Amino acid sequence: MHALYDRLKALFPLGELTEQRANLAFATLPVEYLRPALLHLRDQEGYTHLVLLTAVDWLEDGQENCQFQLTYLLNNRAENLDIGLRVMLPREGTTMASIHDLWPTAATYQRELREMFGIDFPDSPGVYEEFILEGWNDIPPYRRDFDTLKYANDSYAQRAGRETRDPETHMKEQLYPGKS
Amino acid sequence: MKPELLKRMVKGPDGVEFEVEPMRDYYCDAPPTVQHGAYIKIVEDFFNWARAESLWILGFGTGCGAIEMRPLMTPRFDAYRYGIQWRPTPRQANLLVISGYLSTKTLKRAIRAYEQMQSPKYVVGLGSCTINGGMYWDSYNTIKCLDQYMPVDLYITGCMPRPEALLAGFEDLKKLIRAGKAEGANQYAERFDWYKANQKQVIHDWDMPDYNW
Amino acid sequence: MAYTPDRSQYPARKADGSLDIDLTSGKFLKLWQGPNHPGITGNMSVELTVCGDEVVEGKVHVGYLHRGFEKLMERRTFIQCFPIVCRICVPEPDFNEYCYAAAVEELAGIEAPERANWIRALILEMGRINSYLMYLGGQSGALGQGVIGQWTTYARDLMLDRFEEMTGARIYHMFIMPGGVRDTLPDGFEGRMEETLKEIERTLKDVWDVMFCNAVFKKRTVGMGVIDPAWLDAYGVTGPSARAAGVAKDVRRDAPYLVYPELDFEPVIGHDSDIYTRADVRRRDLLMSVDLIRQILAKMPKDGPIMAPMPSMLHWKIPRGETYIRGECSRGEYGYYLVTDGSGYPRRVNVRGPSYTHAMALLERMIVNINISDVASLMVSLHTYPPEIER
Amino acid sequence: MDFEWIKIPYALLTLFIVVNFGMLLGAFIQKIGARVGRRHGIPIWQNYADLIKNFGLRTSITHGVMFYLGPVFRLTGGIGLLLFVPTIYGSEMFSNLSFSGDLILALYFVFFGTLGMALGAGESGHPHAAIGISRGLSQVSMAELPFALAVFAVALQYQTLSVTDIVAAQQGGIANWTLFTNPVAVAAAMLGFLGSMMRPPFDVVIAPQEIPIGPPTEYHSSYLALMQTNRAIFPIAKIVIYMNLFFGGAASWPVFFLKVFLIYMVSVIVGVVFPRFRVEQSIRWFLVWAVPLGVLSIVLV
Repeated sequence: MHALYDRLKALFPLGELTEQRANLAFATLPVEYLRPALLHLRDQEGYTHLVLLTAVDWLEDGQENCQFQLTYLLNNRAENLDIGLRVMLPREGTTMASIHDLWPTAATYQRELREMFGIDFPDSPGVYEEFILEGWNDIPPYRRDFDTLKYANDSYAQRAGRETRDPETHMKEQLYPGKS
Repeated sequence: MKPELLKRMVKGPDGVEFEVEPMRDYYCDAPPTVQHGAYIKIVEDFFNWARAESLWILGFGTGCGAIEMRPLMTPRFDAYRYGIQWRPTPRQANLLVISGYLSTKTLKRAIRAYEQMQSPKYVVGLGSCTINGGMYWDSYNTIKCLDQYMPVDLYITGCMPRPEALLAGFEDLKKLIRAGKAEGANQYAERFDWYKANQKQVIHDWDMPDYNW
Repeated sequence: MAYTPDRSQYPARKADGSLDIDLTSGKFLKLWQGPNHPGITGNMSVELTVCGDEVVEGKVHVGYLHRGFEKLMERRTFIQCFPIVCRICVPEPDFNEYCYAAAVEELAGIEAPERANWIRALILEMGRINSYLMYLGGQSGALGQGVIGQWTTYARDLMLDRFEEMTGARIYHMFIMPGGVRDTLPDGFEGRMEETLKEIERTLKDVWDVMFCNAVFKKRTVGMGVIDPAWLDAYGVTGPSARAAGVAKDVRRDAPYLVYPELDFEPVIGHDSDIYTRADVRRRDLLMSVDLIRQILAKMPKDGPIMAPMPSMLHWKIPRGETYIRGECSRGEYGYYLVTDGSGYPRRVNVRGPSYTHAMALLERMIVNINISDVASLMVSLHTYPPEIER
Repeated sequence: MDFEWIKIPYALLTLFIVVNFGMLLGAFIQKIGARVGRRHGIPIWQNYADLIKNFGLRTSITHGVMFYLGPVFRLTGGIGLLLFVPTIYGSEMFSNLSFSGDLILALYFVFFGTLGMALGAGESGHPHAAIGISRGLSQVSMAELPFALAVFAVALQYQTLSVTDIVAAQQGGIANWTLFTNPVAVAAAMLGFLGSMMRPPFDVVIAPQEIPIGPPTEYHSSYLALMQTNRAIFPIAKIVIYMNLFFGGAASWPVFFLKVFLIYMVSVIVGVVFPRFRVEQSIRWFLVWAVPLGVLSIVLV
């Protein structure tokens, strides 16, 4: 993994390598170097399999870090190595270059990201069609500031009689009754 | 609105120009009406017996409960013995089994399928997620109470209900039908405005694709 | 001398490359298959534009089963997530439990005891058999041969009995917990399992005679729906579909997990990459799973702990990190991408189901130029389960 | 020959027997199919319950006049076929309205129902129905071809167009049956029979996994009940023709029941284990296997 990192580091301004397992590592990359890095990995290093493309919302991380993280996870099957390239994007008005010409299947992921996170991929085919939701009228639901419970309570009629207990107090009452 | 949904003039293959208005639902202008049974009680009882003995389920697996429908129709449980059969089109089916949670997208199709079925028709809700949301009580995309949107004759609890529970549930439904108590279609017609208001509150996009049925 | 349609010229293409389809011309017909359609695998729909009997364009619509799991898990503690993950994929739920448990264990630095790993591998192989049996019934059912579905569902019911005595549930087992498994095997389980496996082998022999040797079945499937090996990486094809194209992609061999390094098996591969080969690869894979279960039961340690010591579930916080866990489920590579932020709740969970790539981009690509009659069979042969596309 | 009014109640009696036999036989056949799948299958009276239920539905939607006439035509085809063919040979009561040229009429009636369905299903406006009916017409035409050829061979062989005379010529021992006197024609006709029974491998017309369920997609309530009645009559009526032409007819009801059941079983045994052909595959199959046999049978005569 380190050998690959050193080779990549010579070409691209890669951030620090997070080694999760012997065969899985993550590294952050500036947005403009993503496409050449993916191409390099795919064509030169044998990382031909796009495992997944997804986003993480770091809303609570303070003002300067409040951004989206896009993860492009690539797999080299012959050597059993995975590398995840992370790209940080601002949360508002985000657009991102599409990679559907490298992996056609990425178009599906990008459709989902646009719908669920509001990250726009302007060149991706069919990206503006509704994918999973239909007639959605709120902020994209996978964003951290979307409150699903509040939305559910506002939109749907709940049947009376459902109780929600806090696990901790409930366990305390069950195990040590009488002691608060 | 998508351009193909706007009202416009089109030229047919035979050269005749005509106006189409896709957002208007051509087959659903009239609300359902209350349908009375036969005047003679014994005839109605006889029909009810036949209805109970011949439950045609619409083959619409709306949720995870659909996976237990297959064992239900195969050697171990063999629901055919009780006159329960699949029907692939809503026109011929008279029992809609809502097999689990309904996302709003599916709810729209399920309502359409329900309205296409012929009266008398029955609805069975499978699983706790149709009753009160079950596991998905805080989900933003599934409805919590099925009976707000269509008249439910019977709920079968469980997550997911076992085939034995389904068989028992269908037997109970048969009893209801034989007693003449399963009048969901009439209930739907009587409270049509209430049901429609509930549905409209949940489904924001009523643009239905040009469905085959 | 088969008729091969040439749709390269017709319908004409517009300047931007999309097809020039004028529905009012009367030459094309829009046909919706699903969600209320027996030929669709689960609750999804395919919008077909047909010209005559041939499909010129197909669009897959999903989202009918969306429950927002990835959002729901963000507001549940790590242990509260455990009972809901299995509901993501209905026919083979155990993979969700395993991937989630393994991801949490890795980030929390817990190691599951060895015996738990053996039991996990056993459950995963049992689930794989269930899923394949269901597939065989579906594949023949899509071609109108309903009787195979009856036989295989009967065999699947027997396997569900084994699940039931082991975990107490038929479909959603909730057995593989973070840290280990919930319980040991019941007494006499090996013997009953052996009977079930024998019955499954008998069923498969019948299936071979009636389905795979059937002239009509061959006629409908041989040479149909070929996945070009060049598409494998582009469309992220994994699992039996890739193996039928001659590439031995099998996570159990490529990136061994659980106890697979200690088991003796070779990935099953085929060469023709058509529907028949995909069905045959799955049938042989099923037989291999039967063999693997026998090996697991023979080599399994008979005693030892099944749960690692765990912190208090109520205050369980996992340090910041991210990981990806993959496994070979019956459809291909199944994986969980888990991100934690040091709190008691997952920051982000992403489920990578194999159907996600198979049923969307690949199916839309393959569905063009085939006969309406073959749409159902093609879709089943990709072995797609909609719930894992939209979660 | 004078027309006798008593023939009408007799014919209705035949119809009544055949409807009930068809309903029970249909359920019984389904039970046999279920046994292959290791099930018990539907109760034997299930078809009656379905029929009554469909008549008892309270609402129905019509799509136009032809939509209504479709099932009526189909039922007419079934009943007409039955009534113009002698059901029981030698019985005054159950020879029905047969006359000297009835073979041609019977051939026409076999096709009549499908044509009626084509009109009705076309009116329903459902694309699945339209696709199904175009498949149905092409396949039935192809299945009809070997049957028609075989019928001509038989007609040439016996030098008559009257079903009654053909049956009469086959009496007096099993060796006199067309099955043994002209086996090629029978083979061609039986292949055509497989094609017209709407069972696998030739059931692409109603294939539920592709075009659920083809022509009857939009039919419901009483319309469907009419079609169900026809489904009870029509196969029996068709088998009666086959029985009369090729298998020596039936001289009494028990023989009739037995022979109809056995001929029906031919299509069931083939159907229960086969998947279905695509429509162009089945047409090619008929052209390659059945039609040459039919031609050969005419040449041999």
